[in-house]
Amino acid sequence: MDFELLLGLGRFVLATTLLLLLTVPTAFVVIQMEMKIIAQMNLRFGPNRIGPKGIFQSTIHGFKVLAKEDTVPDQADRSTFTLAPWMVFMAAAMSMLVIPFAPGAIAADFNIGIVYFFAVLGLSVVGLLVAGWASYNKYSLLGGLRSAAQMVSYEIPLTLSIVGAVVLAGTLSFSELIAWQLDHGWLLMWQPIGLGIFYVSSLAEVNRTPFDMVEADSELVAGPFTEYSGMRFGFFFFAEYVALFIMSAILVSLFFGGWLAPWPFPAQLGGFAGTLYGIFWFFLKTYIFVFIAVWLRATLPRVRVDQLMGMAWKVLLPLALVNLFITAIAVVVFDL
Amino acid sequence: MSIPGSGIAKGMATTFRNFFAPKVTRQYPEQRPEIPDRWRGRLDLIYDPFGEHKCEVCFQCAQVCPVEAIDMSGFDSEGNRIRYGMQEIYDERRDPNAYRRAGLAARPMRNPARWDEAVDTPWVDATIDGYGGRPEALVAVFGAVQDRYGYLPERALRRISDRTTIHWAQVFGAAGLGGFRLLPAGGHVVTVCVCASCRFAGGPALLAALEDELGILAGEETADGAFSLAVGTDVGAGSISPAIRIDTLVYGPLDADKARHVVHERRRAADQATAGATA
Amino acid sequence: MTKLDPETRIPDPIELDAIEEARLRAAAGLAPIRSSTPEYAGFDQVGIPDRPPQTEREREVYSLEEGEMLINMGPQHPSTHGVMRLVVKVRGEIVVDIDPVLGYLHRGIEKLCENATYTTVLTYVDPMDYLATMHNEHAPAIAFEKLYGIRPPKRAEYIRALVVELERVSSHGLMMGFLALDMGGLTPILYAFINRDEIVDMQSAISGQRMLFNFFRVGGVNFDTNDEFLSRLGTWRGHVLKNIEMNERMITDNEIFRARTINMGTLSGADAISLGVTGPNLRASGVPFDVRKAHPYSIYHELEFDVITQQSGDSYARYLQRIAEIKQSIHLIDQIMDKMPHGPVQAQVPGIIRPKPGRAYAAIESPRGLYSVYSISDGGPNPYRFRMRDPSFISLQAMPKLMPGRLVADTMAIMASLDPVMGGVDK
Amino acid sequence: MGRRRALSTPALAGSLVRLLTERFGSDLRDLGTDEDTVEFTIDGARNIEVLTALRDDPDLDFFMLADEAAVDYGLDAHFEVVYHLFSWKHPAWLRVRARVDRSDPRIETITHLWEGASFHEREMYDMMGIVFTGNRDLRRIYMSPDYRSFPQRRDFVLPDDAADSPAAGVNPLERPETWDLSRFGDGSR
Repeated sequence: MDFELLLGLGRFVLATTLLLLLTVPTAFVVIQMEMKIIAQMNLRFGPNRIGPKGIFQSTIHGFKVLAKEDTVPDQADRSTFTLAPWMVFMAAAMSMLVIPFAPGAIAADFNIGIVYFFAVLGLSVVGLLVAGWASYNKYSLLGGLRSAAQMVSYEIPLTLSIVGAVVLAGTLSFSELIAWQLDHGWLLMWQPIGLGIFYVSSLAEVNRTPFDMVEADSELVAGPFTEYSGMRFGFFFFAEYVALFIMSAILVSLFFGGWLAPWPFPAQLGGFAGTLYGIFWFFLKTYIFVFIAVWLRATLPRVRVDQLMGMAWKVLLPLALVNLFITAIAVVVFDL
Repeated sequence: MSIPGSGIAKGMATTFRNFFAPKVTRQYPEQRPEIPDRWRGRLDLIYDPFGEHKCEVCFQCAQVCPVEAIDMSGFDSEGNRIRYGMQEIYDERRDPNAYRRAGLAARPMRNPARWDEAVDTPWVDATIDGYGGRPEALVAVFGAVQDRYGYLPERALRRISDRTTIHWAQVFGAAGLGGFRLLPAGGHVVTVCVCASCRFAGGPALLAALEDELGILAGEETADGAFSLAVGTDVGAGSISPAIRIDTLVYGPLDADKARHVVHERRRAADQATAGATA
Repeated sequence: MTKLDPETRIPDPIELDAIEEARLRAAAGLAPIRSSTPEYAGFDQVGIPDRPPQTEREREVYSLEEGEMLINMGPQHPSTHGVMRLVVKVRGEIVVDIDPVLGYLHRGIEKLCENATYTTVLTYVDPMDYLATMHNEHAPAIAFEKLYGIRPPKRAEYIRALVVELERVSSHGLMMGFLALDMGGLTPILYAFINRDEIVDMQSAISGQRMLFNFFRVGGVNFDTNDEFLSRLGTWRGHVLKNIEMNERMITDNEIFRARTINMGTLSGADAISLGVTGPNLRASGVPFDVRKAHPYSIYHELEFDVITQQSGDSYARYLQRIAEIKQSIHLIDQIMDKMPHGPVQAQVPGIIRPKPGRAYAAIESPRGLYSVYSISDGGPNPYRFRMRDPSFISLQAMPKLMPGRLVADTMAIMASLDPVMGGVDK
Repeated sequence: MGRRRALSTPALAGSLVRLLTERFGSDLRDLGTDEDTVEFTIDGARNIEVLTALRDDPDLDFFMLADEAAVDYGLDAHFEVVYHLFSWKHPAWLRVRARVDRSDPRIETITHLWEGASFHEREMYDMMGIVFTGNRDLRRIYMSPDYRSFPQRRDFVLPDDAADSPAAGVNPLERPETWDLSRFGDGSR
């Protein structure tokens, strides 16, 4: 067998394993951030008992979820009910493959990474819909249908908002996009409207407040997750927070220069140190956006489902099209 | 509203400022709340220096509880199990039900005699009315009833409660406090007080003397049934300790000889009465 | 007991109960309970009562057309404000009809009070509207004083008004939080509880309890003010407006909040009067009816205040009305503290009160509206009839009026803007 | 503090009393004034007529139904449905007591006058067993739909297990039949 192929395969398996392993601590960190930051903003202390400053609270929650009884409703569709959490979790985990953590630290540097990312992320809606349908519960069903409507609607402005960036950079690969940003400055400055649309849509895409229609605890109890318990619920929960991390990471890669350091620092270094340097800046920027998402959750009420859909179709989509139009004209006129 | 988004920005600013603001949560076990002086929420059950419960099952707390939340049971000075509360909660309700569910015939009450005792209701009514039917006369009415029946039949107590509109709980509680008997018993009951002050003042010596005098131990009855000896903490005569009580009369302060004398006198009076009756 | 064939397996206790129940129902001539066997299973039938409709209205709510389904919101639901069930008939996400089902918290307080002495009645009414406990005691106290023919001392009246207005501030403050919480805002409720906790501490300093105060007596109040209470009141007064303002910054101008409340659940003044809606909800619809002004009780005729009203009658107006009333109540508290006379706090009243036979009606303005007590005495130690009219019970009737055509998401938002408390609704 | 200090209201209520006598004349029975209440008794059958007049008459203008309650005056007496009304024009609550026969407890609903009476009437039906003819929604509101008793009637005794034990109704407060109410009787009901 070809040694090159074997090496590539081995590298792929290793990277996938590492990423799968990475999802769990990522979820723990994001959940811990959510608990602690919202508490602080509510003038509470938040978890502060388990571990120093309570940092192991979310870990303990993870183990608690493992130990809980796993129930399946009497009349639920057992096979799909069991499958749904996996679908959602795998959608989140698979999209981690293309995240450019640092130079040389990308699991799979596809030349169509951006397309792959949006294709895979869209899979989670199938899981949510199936979960809602299989639970034999009206709240779940309504939640599942809401999630389908919401995520399908928001994928359109979400995708269109970065077409401008793609047209500018002329590539669909994350690493090449970052390389373009190294030369021309962060896309933040080139595509401010695109950034705005992308941020709003990405919040809706990962069901974060103020767009958390799917769970909507004061209306639909817990949406599609109502009947889930134990580790199955844990998978949904993890997937949700991993998705938040991923969305922030993609936002950073697309508009905030990915692993590139901001101005006073050298943008990137070479060699192994350069990888660590890139990872540091990447994670710093990503977690800033996670913080902002949590901050939004602590502040805002939820919009209503019709307002949410109206916003997608009446505001964001036309805006994204205008943005694309302007970008295209600019590219042609100024020959960027 | 001027600029769209300004309202959201205001909220965001507030939460961000509060992110760094001092927190208001009380860290409970380390940081105790300030309990107001008038706090009414604390219940204490305290032991006396002898390790005995200070609670004497007087039911006063249960009586004053406006929502009748307190059910309590214990033993009265004569060792009878007494209980305060909604009666059906315990025996009367639970037991027959439990039997019925098990498919058995419902058992009779544990102590049916107490409910079947004959009471001369018109006489009780007349007695109450004779005292004006007023709450202050409760003890006097009890005395009259005990004189007639030798103890306070429950039927009579209920009649008193109905007639005077004093709450049943209060009537029952008052009956349990003094030297009144709630069960029929033979002869005179001699109660030696063993409360804290009487113990210091020599209550145990009195008890020993009386045991010797009557020839019985505490809790027993003499062979002729004229006397029974008991210990109790409800004599309520701290100022004249050590004290004993014969039926409802309290004697004190006594030493061993005086106690013997009192009991002897009482026995002589009883004998004389018997002799007079036979003559 | 049902005879069991010894050949068959021994059924488990739950099954035995079902057999017994079926037998009893058959004997009573009732329809058998629907089993959960698959031929009955179907989304559409869950929630429909297993008996023929009793009234016209019930038939209307529970008969479904093509494409409609029933959702049970409650009795266990994250945001029903207690144990209440709303049967919501929806077509997709659009609410077609709504039927409040009550009684999950029914404790028979009226019946209990008829068996309690006049003094102990004041403890039974505490857990009615548990966010306005002082108000619950106020109306019976006034009614019994009318029956017995006494007046509490002046200072007692002022202390009553003081604690009652404090309670109003805490209750309205919580409403701001609950309204935001039912729309998914996590934070305002916690800011509201900071304010409430201070008030509760204050009230426990004066009455000795945090929630069920048992503070009012027939002919006065239990305790006079003490230093602890006054110092807490002073501290609280110093920063309460800042606290309320902090919560307002979170909610009032928020675009999402406004989009979800303006023109939502609009109730016209005439409708509100007809439906018996009172209190801030009625005033938000533009009707200046406030019992404190319309029919002054206690010492409200000595205080200066105006009846605040809003015009639009929607959820947002109800919210603004609450904030305006909080500020008004704080203003009233200032006046009360200025004018508070010295003197006793309790009139001479015997332990067991036996008023002369008669009737008395006392109405007060609770944070949810007109709360009234109608008490009849037959000369005995307990009221012959004790009737309470709770405002949130009546306000709930507006729900079937407000909801049709709105979305499921609005159900809770509109209900929270009416601010019912289930302890009062179910008595 | 002194006993029953007269309020200023009865003086003001005088005009209301005059108005009522003018309008209804002999229909009113037991017209009386209290500290801050004017009350009269009517026949149950006439409630719609009287309440409509009270609501729609521009001089009376009792636009708000403050309360609607039922009272049971005992086995050998009658029910009473009590309406409390409010008007801006008169500084007194108006209490209208409508008598309902206990053997046939029926009275017209007032939900067409005030929609909000619906819950009051459902509660009265549930607790007292008074039937409001014309109410579209006369269901039980607090008790479960299969409940068969009317708990706030005076003759209601808890069907408790204790009732068949020798200790039936241990708490005398729960046994109305043991009450000796004769000494309270003074013709008030």
